[in-house]
Amino acid sequence: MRFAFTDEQLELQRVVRELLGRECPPARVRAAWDAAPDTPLAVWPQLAAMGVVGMTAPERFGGLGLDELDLALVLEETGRAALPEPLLEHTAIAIPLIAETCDEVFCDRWLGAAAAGRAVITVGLAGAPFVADAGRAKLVLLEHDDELHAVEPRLTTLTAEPSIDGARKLARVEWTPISATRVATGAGARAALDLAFDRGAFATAAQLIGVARRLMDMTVEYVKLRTQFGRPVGSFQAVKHQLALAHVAIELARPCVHRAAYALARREPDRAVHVSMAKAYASDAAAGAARTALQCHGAIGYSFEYDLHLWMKRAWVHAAAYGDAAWHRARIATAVLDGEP
Amino acid sequence: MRFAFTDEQLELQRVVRELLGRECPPARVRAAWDAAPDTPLAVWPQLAAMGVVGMTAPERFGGLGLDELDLALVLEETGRAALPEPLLEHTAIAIPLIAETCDEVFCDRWLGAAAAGRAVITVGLAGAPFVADAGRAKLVLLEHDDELHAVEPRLTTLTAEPSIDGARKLARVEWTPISATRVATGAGARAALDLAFDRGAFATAAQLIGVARRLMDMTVEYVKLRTQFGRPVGSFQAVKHQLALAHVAIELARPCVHRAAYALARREPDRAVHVSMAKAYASDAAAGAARTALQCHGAIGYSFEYDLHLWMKRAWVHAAAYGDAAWHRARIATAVLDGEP
Amino acid sequence: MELAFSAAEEAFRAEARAWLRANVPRDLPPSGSERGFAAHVVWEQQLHAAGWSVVAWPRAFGGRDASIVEWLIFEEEYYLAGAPPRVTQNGIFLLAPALFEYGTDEQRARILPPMAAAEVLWAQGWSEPGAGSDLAAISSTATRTDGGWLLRGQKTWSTRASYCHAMHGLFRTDPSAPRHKGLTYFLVPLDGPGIRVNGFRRLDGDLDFAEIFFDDAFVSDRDVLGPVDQGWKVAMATTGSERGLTLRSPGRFLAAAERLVDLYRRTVSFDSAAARPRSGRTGVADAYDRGHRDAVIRAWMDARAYQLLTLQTVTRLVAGQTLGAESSVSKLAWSELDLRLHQAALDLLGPMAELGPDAPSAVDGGAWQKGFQFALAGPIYAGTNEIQKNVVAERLLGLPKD
Amino acid sequence: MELAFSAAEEAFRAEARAWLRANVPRDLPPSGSERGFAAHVVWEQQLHAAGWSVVAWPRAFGGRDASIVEWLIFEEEYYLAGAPPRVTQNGIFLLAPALFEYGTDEQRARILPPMAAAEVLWAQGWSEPGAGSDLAAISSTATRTDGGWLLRGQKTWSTRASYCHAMHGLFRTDPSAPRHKGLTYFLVPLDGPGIRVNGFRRLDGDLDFAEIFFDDAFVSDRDVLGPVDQGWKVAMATTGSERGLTLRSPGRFLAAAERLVDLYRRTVSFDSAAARPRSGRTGVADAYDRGHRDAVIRAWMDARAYQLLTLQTVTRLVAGQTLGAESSVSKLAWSELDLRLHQAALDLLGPMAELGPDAPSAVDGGAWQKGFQFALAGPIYAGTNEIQKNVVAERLLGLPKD
Repeated sequence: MRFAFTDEQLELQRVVRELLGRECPPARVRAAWDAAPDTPLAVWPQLAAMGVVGMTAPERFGGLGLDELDLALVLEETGRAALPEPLLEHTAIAIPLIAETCDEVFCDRWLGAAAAGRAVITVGLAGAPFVADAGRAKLVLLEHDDELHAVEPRLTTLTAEPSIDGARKLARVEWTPISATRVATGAGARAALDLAFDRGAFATAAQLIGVARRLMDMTVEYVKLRTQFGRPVGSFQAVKHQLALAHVAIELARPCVHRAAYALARREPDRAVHVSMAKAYASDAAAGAARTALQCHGAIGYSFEYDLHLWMKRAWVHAAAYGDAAWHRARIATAVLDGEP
Repeated sequence: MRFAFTDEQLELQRVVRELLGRECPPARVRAAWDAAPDTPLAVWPQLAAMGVVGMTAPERFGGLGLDELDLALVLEETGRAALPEPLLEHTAIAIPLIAETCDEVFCDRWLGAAAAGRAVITVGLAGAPFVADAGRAKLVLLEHDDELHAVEPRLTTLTAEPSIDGARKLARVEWTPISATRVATGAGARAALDLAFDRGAFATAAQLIGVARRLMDMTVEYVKLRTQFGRPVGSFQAVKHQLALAHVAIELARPCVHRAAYALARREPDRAVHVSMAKAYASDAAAGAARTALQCHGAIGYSFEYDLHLWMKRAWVHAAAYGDAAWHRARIATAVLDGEP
Repeated sequence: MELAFSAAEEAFRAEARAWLRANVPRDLPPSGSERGFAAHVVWEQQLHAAGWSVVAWPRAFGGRDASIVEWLIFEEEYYLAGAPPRVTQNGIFLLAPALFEYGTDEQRARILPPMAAAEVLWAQGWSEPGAGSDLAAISSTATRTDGGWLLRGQKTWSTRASYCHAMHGLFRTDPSAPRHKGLTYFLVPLDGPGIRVNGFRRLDGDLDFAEIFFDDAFVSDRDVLGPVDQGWKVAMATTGSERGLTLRSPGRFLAAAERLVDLYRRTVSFDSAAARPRSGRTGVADAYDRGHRDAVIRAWMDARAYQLLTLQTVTRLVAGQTLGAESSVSKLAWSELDLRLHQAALDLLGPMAELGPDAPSAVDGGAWQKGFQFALAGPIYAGTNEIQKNVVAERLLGLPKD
Repeated sequence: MELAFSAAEEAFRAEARAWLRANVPRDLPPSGSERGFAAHVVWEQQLHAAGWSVVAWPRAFGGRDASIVEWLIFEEEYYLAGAPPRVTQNGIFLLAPALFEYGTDEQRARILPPMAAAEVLWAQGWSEPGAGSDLAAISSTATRTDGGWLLRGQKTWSTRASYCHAMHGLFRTDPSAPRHKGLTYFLVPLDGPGIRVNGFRRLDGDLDFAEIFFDDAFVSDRDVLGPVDQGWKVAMATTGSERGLTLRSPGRFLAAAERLVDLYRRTVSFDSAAARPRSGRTGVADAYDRGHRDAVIRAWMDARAYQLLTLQTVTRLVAGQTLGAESSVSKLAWSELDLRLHQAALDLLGPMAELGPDAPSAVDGGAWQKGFQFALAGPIYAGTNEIQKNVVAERLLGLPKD
């Protein structure tokens, strides 16, 4: 029993954190808010060069053949940086979904370009009404009646659906499923799509941990400096206790996310329960951290010019994406209370 | 629009409060814990002499012909005193149930004795597995298949079922419904029993307000006196804010209880929603006050010798009686969300 | 106890309802832009022309002498008709009560009618970069000069000040006095020399805040409200009002709760397949919906309970009592319920909740998300909820000061 | 990362499970009475005889040199088998860690074996009437005398002290030193002259607390633990342990969560008609049950999440790191989850919840109500949760002291 990451995994986290600290400051996130949905990605080429974009691709396609345990801390860092680029859909979901589901011809055509970061691939699973970053994708993986379709942009009509998180470029995708777009069917497709959903929920949870920690860091710094009534507001018990509870929630959520990474990497049969634990706790911890962060900041946190809202809005939208906390609790209840596997 | 009690109602409250302050100190409540279930009631004769025990009975039976608006503040005071006597079942439920449902012969036989306090009458409605104070009752009103039965002790077998609130003498009542015990049937009985349940829920809510306020009073006094770290613990924000929130919850619950009293007294068609509002908020406010009171007291509140637990346990058992907060919210949801009357 | 309204009150309600249902504009743009604000001003001028702008004021100032109960009725009908929050509120709800209590006859006659008519728009100028929760830390100053005062310093978080003509707020007139002393309440035109108003955006992107810089801006003696150096007392008349009854009638929350119930009915019936995550089992969706159900009914109940609390308070006010620290109970209640109510709506909307107002698929034009972000300000402004809890603990429960 | 247990660990689990399932007594009375306590001591002596009393201790003292992971496994199996909380815990979990760190070889050899064997029972003596959260306010004194010390003063809230042979606790040896200095840690036999132990009842009526009065009670020099005037440091070794990992392994909560799931399954199937309030509509009962469902699954999840937090901590400890203020995170987590878990059970039981252990109809012998009342102590003892939040804020987040 050793519930910790390897030195290699921690080193990769460190390197990614350094890169994002340098290349993805808040100004970059704000620039993404103002950019059109098809603007080329800014940090992406460097993440690709580092191997991160293709890390989940098999090595024969130029990837690193890594799994969710290797991804977990990387995703936490992208959350911490509020990275406005589709690592979640592309690296955490699409690449493994293609590698495990599609035929050799298809993999040959797409995985090398995806691993190298040349072709962005995004995903629209059933239940998600909009697709993130469809406007800059070379390929959109879409679920339809338990089938997996891979659709090129020329076969889709996109309607922008602006999110309150301006860095998140959502679109409604209209398309017609045809045999040429169908890449997987039957029980295999169904299982692969279930796994893709769980990967999405896990990856979102991992990012939420980073988002929540950044919200806490910003707030702790602020309340140490801000004085009222002649003392730092961080010295008031009312502020301390709110922040302490938010911290406890994050500390409890984080091991759940790591446990979900393990369950996915090891293909454990009760994977869904572990993923739902991760998403439920991470969603609540991040939404709670957002509420606490704003309340402890007071008015300044409520201004658009101050950076806090960039992370608050990311916390809100990701808390709702891939199933919110209540949905995941209901899924666990079905498994545990009704005794179904 | 005048949402306030009359001077007469406030005066009755004052008089009852005075009586209970004198005759029902914590030592009296503790004595009731130690007493057998058939011990004669101690404060009852004085409450009867004052007219309180019979206040809901028609005047021709020696009562005062008063309604729930007159009862509300009296019940709050019995909660404040943790009165260990069955005013709730006897005065708030049984007397009006008999007066409105039973024939003249039956009323003649029982209501005068009940109003004078000579015969205690208690109630067991469907859904309540145990009956309070059956051991000292001369008559038990029991619900069976939408019928109302009035059963004398000789026709029942009682098994004591001790509650954690030792002043509450619960019993399982075994009996056989026979035509001689049946006092009401049909739609009239059904409506009367529904009303009886709502009266029970309202009366419990009203008592809970008094229980919650007493818990707050004891706690506020304690945290003003108790010092730690060289200052009163009541000067710490963590203590202040817990108590402030408990106070807000009580302040919101109290008008709901008064609104329910009005709905019952005026026989409003949406009575059930108002009663459920009262019971839901009062249950949560009292349970919350109990939690806050104990936490702000620290260890001393956890000791049996200190009086706090007498009120905490009353708060817990009454929060669960006649439908807990979640059950009443679900009833309101059925009425409001599903559009049923 | 009598909870029915009088025939006169019911007639008042019927008249208000009829007028509002016929006249409340549909699809007003948000007020946080030059264009949007102008449209809101037009609406409030129309409201005034019909006599509904300040119903509880004397007729002489543009009101209709309505009782406080009638005012509550008006507020209920106003929001039930779907009318928007008042852009004049920092004048009519904040400054006006202080004017009624501390103003001179000349000030009332000069200031109130154009305020009621939405011809002169008023912003509030209290907070400063260093004075938020700790309002008494105000450091902007007013120095005596011929016939008036010269203002120096900075105000911030002044809602709508970019679009307003005047500001009311506190300045330090006696720097040697203790913190709460030596402050004076001024009524300041915003178009004079030495004043710069710099708008900035709030959380939802609307340009709704401003900071205001004073560089020897002149304000005349006739625009001092109340006694010099007694501004704190004047301000407390305003906060008693801001935090309490006048600004936060239950009407807005009752209306929002009804819309939430409507949203619940729409979402449980409409495309639950499209707007919910995948599930192989019906049981999941079912249990999930039940959770929503409880959150929705809690919000509905909270709005009703807050209404009852307010009606009891109003009864006391009508009987001649005054509103004291109880207003902090109200503030804690409405600010928390508003947030829970909007959170329940967002939870119902699931993945649709994140859409902004410009998204073609946004449910109800994105109003729930906007309402949620607005509600988040509730526990912060008008005295943070931490301050309010201190007030409840110290002034209502009698706990010792920190 | 490797979450599977080794073959040796699995073998350890199998052995522990087999022995516990065969030997855990059914229907032990509550330990809060003379008779009940004696029965618990017999059980723990049996546990010791089989080598399961203190698995993580060296064999020389009665343990089996188990690793910390094996200790966690043992705790899981112990509670899953339905075994009761340890009446020896204030010795084996609180005093022993301090003895291992600060004791002399002589003290360890003399004290640990009979402690492990449940032959000498230890109570804790920290709190005083004036020293609760503010533990450094201790005013009981120890004064130098020939070969030892004379104790004067009063301790209180000493759990099980009425039934114990000895007490460990802090006394002031240098009244002139600052608050945290000048305290010394003593090991005190409770049967000597000058000591009076006065038992009193806790919330649930069990006689489980005691106050202890010292009137020039003698304690010998060999019963001083750690250096004179350095008792605070010794005590912190104990609290790090009391508040953290050793006392609160996840085993108890995991077992309680499984029992809660079982209770849920029993209550949704069994006599829902009898144990629920009247309702004319199925919809009400249905929505109500769904609310229970969410509370039950939250409790189950909380226990699992706490287990994961603990496993990460254990991995760090095995890697040689020490447990610092993180133990306050654990304490906040387990104390709150224990309370929510038992509240969920009482909500499931509805009107059956209030039955005491003597009621013939009490579900599971009234264990849920008793567990709830026990859980209420969690946020109070071993450092109130208010103190723990201060620790998290100040020592983990770096916020300034009050």
